[in-house]
Amino acid sequence: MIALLIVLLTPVAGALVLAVLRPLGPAGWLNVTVSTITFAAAAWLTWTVAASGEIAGYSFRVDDFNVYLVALTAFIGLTTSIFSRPYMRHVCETGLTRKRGMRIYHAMYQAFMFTMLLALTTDNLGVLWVAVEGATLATVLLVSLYRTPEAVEAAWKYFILCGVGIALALFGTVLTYFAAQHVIADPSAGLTWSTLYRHAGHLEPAVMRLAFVFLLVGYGTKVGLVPMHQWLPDAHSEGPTPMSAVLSGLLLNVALYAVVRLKMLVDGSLAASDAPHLAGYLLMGFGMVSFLVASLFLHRQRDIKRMFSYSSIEHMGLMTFAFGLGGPLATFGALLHMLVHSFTKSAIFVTVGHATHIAGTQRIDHIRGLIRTQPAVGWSLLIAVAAIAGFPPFGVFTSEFLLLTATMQAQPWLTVALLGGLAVAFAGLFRNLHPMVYGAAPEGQKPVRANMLPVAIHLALVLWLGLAIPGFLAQWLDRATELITGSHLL
Amino acid sequence: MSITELPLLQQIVLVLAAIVLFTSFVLLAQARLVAAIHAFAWQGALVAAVTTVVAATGQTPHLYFSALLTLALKALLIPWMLHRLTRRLAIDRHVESLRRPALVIMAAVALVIFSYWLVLPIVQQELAYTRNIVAISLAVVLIGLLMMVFRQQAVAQVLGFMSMENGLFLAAVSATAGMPLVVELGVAFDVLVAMVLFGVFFFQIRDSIDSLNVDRLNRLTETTEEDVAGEGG
Amino acid sequence: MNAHTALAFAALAVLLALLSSAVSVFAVRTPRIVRTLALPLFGLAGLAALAAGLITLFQDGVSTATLPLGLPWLPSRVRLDALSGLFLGVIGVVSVAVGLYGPAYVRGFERGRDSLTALGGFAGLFLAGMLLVVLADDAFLFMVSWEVMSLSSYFLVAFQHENAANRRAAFLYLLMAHIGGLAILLGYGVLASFGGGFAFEAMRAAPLTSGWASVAFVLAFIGFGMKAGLVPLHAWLPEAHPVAPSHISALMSGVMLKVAVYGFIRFVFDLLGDVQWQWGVAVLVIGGASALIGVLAALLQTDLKRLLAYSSVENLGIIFIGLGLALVFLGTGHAPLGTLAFVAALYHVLNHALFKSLLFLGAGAILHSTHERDLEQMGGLLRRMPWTGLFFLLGCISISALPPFNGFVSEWLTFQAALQAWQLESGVLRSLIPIVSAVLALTGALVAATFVKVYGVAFLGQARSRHVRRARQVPFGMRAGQGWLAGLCLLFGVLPTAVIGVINDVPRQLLGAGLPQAAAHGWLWLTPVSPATASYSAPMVVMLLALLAAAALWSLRRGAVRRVRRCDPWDCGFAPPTPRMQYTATAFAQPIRQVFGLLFNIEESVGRREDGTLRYQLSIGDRTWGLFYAPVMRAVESASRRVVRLQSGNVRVYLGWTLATLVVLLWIIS
Amino acid sequence: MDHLLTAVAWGAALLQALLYAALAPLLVGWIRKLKSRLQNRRGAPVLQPYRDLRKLLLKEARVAHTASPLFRAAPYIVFVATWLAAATVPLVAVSLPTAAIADIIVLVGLLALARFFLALAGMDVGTAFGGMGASREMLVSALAEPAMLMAVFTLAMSAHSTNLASVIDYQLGAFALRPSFLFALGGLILVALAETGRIPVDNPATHLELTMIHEAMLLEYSGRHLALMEWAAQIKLLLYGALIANIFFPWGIARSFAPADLGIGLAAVMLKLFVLGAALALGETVLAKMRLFRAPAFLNLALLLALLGLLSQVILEVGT
Repeated sequence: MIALLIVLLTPVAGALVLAVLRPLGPAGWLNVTVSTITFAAAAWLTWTVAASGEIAGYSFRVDDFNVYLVALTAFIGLTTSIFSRPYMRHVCETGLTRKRGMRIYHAMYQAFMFTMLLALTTDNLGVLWVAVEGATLATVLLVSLYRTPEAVEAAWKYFILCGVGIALALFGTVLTYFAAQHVIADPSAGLTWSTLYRHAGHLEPAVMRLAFVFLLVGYGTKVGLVPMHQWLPDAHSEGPTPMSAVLSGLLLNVALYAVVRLKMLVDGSLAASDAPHLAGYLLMGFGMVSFLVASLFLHRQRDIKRMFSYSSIEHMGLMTFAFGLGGPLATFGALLHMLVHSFTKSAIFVTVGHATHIAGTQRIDHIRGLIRTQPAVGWSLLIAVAAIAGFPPFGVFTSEFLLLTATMQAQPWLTVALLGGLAVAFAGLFRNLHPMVYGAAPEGQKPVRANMLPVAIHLALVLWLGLAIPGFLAQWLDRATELITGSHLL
Repeated sequence: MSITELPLLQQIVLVLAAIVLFTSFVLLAQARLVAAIHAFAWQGALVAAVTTVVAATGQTPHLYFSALLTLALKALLIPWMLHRLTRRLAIDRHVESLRRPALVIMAAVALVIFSYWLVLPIVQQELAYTRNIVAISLAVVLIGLLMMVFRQQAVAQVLGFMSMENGLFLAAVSATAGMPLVVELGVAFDVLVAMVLFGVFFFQIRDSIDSLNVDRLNRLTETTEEDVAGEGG
Repeated sequence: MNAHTALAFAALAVLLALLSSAVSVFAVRTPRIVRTLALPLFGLAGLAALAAGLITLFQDGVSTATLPLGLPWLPSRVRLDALSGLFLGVIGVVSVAVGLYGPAYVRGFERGRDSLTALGGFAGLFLAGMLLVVLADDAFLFMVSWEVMSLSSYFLVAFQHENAANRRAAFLYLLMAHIGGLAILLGYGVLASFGGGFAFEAMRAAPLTSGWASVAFVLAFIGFGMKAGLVPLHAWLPEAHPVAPSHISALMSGVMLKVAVYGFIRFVFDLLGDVQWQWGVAVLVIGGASALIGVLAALLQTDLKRLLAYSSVENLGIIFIGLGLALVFLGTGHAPLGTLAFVAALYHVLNHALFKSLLFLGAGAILHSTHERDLEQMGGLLRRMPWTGLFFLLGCISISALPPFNGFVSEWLTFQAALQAWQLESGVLRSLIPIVSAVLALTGALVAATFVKVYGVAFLGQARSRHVRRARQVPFGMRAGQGWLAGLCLLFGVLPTAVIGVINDVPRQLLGAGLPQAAAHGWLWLTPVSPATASYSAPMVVMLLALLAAAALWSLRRGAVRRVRRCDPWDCGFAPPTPRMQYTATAFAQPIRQVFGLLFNIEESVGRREDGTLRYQLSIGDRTWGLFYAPVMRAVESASRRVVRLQSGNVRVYLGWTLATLVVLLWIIS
Repeated sequence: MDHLLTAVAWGAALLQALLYAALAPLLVGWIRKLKSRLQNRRGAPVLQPYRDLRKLLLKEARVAHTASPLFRAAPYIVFVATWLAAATVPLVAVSLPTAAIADIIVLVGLLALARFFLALAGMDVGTAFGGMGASREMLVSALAEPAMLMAVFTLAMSAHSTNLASVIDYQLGAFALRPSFLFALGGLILVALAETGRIPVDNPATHLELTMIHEAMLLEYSGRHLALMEWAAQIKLLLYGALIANIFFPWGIARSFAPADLGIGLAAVMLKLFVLGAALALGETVLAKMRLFRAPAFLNLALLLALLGLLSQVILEVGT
């Protein structure tokens, strides 16, 4: 419990301090420190949970499923903060933003971390909603940090679309509460997920179906499911790169986490009804559509960060599909994919940040010959993209392998669509990547001071997961799988 | 069931809910911005009223508090902020009439029927009137969304957004006798922050495209080859 | 000397390969290290692999082990049986040659701007990947190492990425490798979902309906065929192989394609189990098409390495003809004949690995000393680089399937297998197979023409350009690498019975029977079916050739006539011939281009340069591109063009989408 | 196998090989003589080829400056390969060890080896004509080889053997009038014409630069090198003659090494070759050489005949 409190309170304190801290240098360091403490606490929390089962109380609930995401979130938050310190200083030097902007940036960074962790650890659907909405509010200012017309536009679209989506999610929550009222005596517990899950069988199917549609559309907007995804590329491409990294690496995961939790409820309530797998089918449909559409989007990209945000949509679609497919194998694969995708994608965004600084632009057709200009950046971009494209020996391949296997057992004919989508996405990524990394360097491109440590760590982890899944992680993911699907894989 | 069998207070709730629905039609059709803001304020007040009535019927005292909260926030604070903004943005004389209003209104009506049709299968409730309230609030939410789709003016879009929130409140209080207090506070806080941020954005948008017409925010797109939108950095 | 020593050697090979790629990291500081340490380690790895393969083949045991890798419920297992052993040997032989050849060759790159780290590092990974593919005993490890192989070879293709051709080739290669890999994965998936598990044992036990078996076969054929460069999936091969550094091209053409063949054999003959003759027909047809189109395309090329790449397509076609025959015979229940065809295919696998690597190394030697890949610029190299010339000649003879060299033996065996078609019941097959063998014959003759052109234009005659005239001998290491392979070519040609005796373990373990009668009449006589049917005694042919030649020399080089006077060429008494008057490679191919033109889209144009001299332009396009590739690309393009309309940029439209989605979903659920 | 490896057998094989070398010029001389007679010329005596060979062998050899070692090695390889190929074709007697060493596919391979070096030698000096000859030779062979193999396969499919001895035994054993053999014979004759450079594909008598194929490759040769090349060509002609004669009309060939049988065999084969030569001479007088690009049509006809032979074997003679 104490660990949990530290995990939650450190970012809050950090946010408050950073909001008032004027000098820039210390702020960056403080940001790193706070993230480090958070990560340490998260590690402690993880250890506690792994040792002595789930922690519950004060409308918080940390079980194997979300503690794994807590650890992931804290870790990505740490590495990204390490990357963002020199990066944002460089941004400041280029004059894209002022001191005040930097204060907002640091404060909001921690605030965002807080909302993420809150959303993950809370047991109350209402608080979950509040936290996710809070995440939107915390990041929307970051998107418009640079004040360029594009940035403002992106922020507005982000704000409006996610606001609406979230509002719909709230309606879904209200409906859930409405259904719960007649099942659960104590109204104050009517939004407590664990209680609801216990009584899921008695929740009225008709209401829960309605509720789930609203929740799916609402949180799905945040996940970036097609056709509610339009905010995502804009926000990713216009915000500062560290923010893109955490958005892609964390926010989408958390939103998907919410969807999965609610799916568990709805499955419980619909189990007896005529369409027991409704939620699963909806998820599969959304996932498949998002996956295919996004992979097609990859072919017509002019902006490097937009391209990778579409690849995020593609992978979220894949995970959504897998969770919808259900079954231990698919769920295990989806959890693993969440992990490796976050690692790889945030590594990619970090590298892309350096690349854009080298070239001075995000336009793909102006970024050339990275390997010549700065081999470290060029090679890591190349390898990271190979990893995200699902090439062994990287972890993404492992998870995609599991997903394909599961699909082949459940819905053989969908496998073809998946493989086609993978091939198309791969072609889209590499046809844009090739001219950027290879070839002669255009004059005027100079190497920048780049901190490739986070990238190295992330890629190393992904490589490790690709070669062999360590036993404890396998056990852990398996417990999470059991939590979600109710059956073991190992 | 016929309305005559209901106790008076619930009849009142139904009446108020009907008027809320009406106000959101007004919001949808209202051309003048300031008038729309007024309509929104009235809607907020009505929701607050519904809350009070429900509080009076049931044994949920904290609803009084949330009624107060709603009144303060939705009927007074936010409209006031919108007023100030419109004045400072010098658009308080702004008039924006819908294209093909008849069609839009028809769509809204269709949405109302649709939402009623949706809640029909809900049978478990001993009192069917809550179900109908849900239908009403669902309709309010959908109409709010519809308004955001059809209004090009940023402030108008915000109004639509807020009226969606009203619909949510209505559902929360009338159908479920209020959410847990933590949640209500959180929601209220979020709405407030959102409103502040909207204010900030109005100015940012005006600075960037010196207009508040959201249709002009179309740089970020993949569609056309020649435009080089989306290259910030 | 039990089975586990073999496995130990294999492990040693993998470790050495990884080590060689690890040490290349230091090449960032000191490029020399690739030459002095990484490539020797590479050669040692090859040696270890060769040892492992030979040990396995000589005492045909099966040994397995489990690695600390893989999925929690599917620990990666490796298995070393005769088939793996054979291919380990193939990989090893060529790697040894590369280890000898590479150091001197990469010296040329040390002054270049491309980092040798990539070259050495990915070469090591490439080798390790291939070794692991051959060793893998479960689909997961197989796929991982398979894709490691593809990915690292892709980086090697993109090594000199400053010229656009390499980039384009690398992209095309990686894309098709990826698609092929997905097809293979799907094929394994079919087996796994029936056999319940991705371990190969489970797959062997999989109770497949014939329909699903055919599905799996088709998937595997597409996947492995794409890697093996079978027509029409060969488009990447002639692009990718030439642009890689030559010792890598040797590995890719000589070994990687064989790994694809290994995958096919493992999948179809081992995992899939009972085969159907219809598959054999498909393989026969595709193999024949590849052989013919490959050799014709090769004949029309003027870029030496590109020509060799196309001839790889042709040779893989021959291998698959053999495999197709094997499938047909096995599918119709003629096990001994199936074994014969199978052995023929394996023999050709060995041979092609040898002579194609040899030829690529030779091309590399030419490139090294003249910086020239274009035949039209070469000429007279035999007198400037005699050793390379000699080894290249041996390679040309071997690949042209001329006795007494190794290429001939495998083609002879294939013919023998085809000629047993009379034993088949179905008349259709009985008439189809001889037609395929006629295609094989035509291919053989065209190959001879191709390599007469190559050798005659490159090594004979007079130099056609100044830098070629300045060519000189390549260092000893490079010559040693070629000599090793050339010697083996001759050896495999002269002692077929011994080689078959070694290969025999593979069919014995895989199909349950070897070729008992092949060497029944002593090592002198190769009698695949029976002495009455056909017999070939390579040693005696060599011996008699040598004897007769000696006799002729002895009888003619005596007395006054021994003297040979040097003089100008006569050339029917025309003006003294200049290098420009020689037949060019294009001119050499012209008659055949006329005859077989319609298989390609050929554009000829004769114009005048500024100075009034005639200029002749010729472009030879591959028809398969327009038939198979362009439509797919167009489809994807137009689909994405349609899809991006979603991102119209108007927020109200986006909200409209949300509303619409919501309404539709609500509609659906109620 | 081993019953073949007796000293007697080897002796017979050696004799036969020498017989090939000895008889080859005679056949050519006979054909030339007959041709000139048919063209109302007196013509050179039948033994003229021997004289030419002797003359060439005694002359000194000239080699161009630009020639490489391969140029001087080629004649020996060509001659030896052709000779060995010939030695594997039963001329007088079957069941010779040489026939077991190499079956008919090896025979084709050896001829291909000879051709390979012939073409290389043509390109070696670096003159225009050499390259031209090599290019055309390879085209012709590329089209002729499959036709030949198809024809051979037709026999092999019926005889269930690619061993010439076994094929001939089979013929002698169970002779029947097979459509497949007729087609194969036609195909093989056309191939033989093309491969030995006779009219209508090539003209051995011409040195008209633009029409020659085989001669173009020999342009730079002189002295003993030229002699070997010419001799090899003559042996090749005899080889094809013997092949056609003994496979399709096997009567009289010796099946044992008894002197009487051998005598009969020799007489028989002489007679057959005599007739074949006459036929060839006649054909060459009435036909004209065709343009190079008509040659493919000619050879495709050969291929077609061989293919028809094969198909009729499959369709009409099932079970044989």
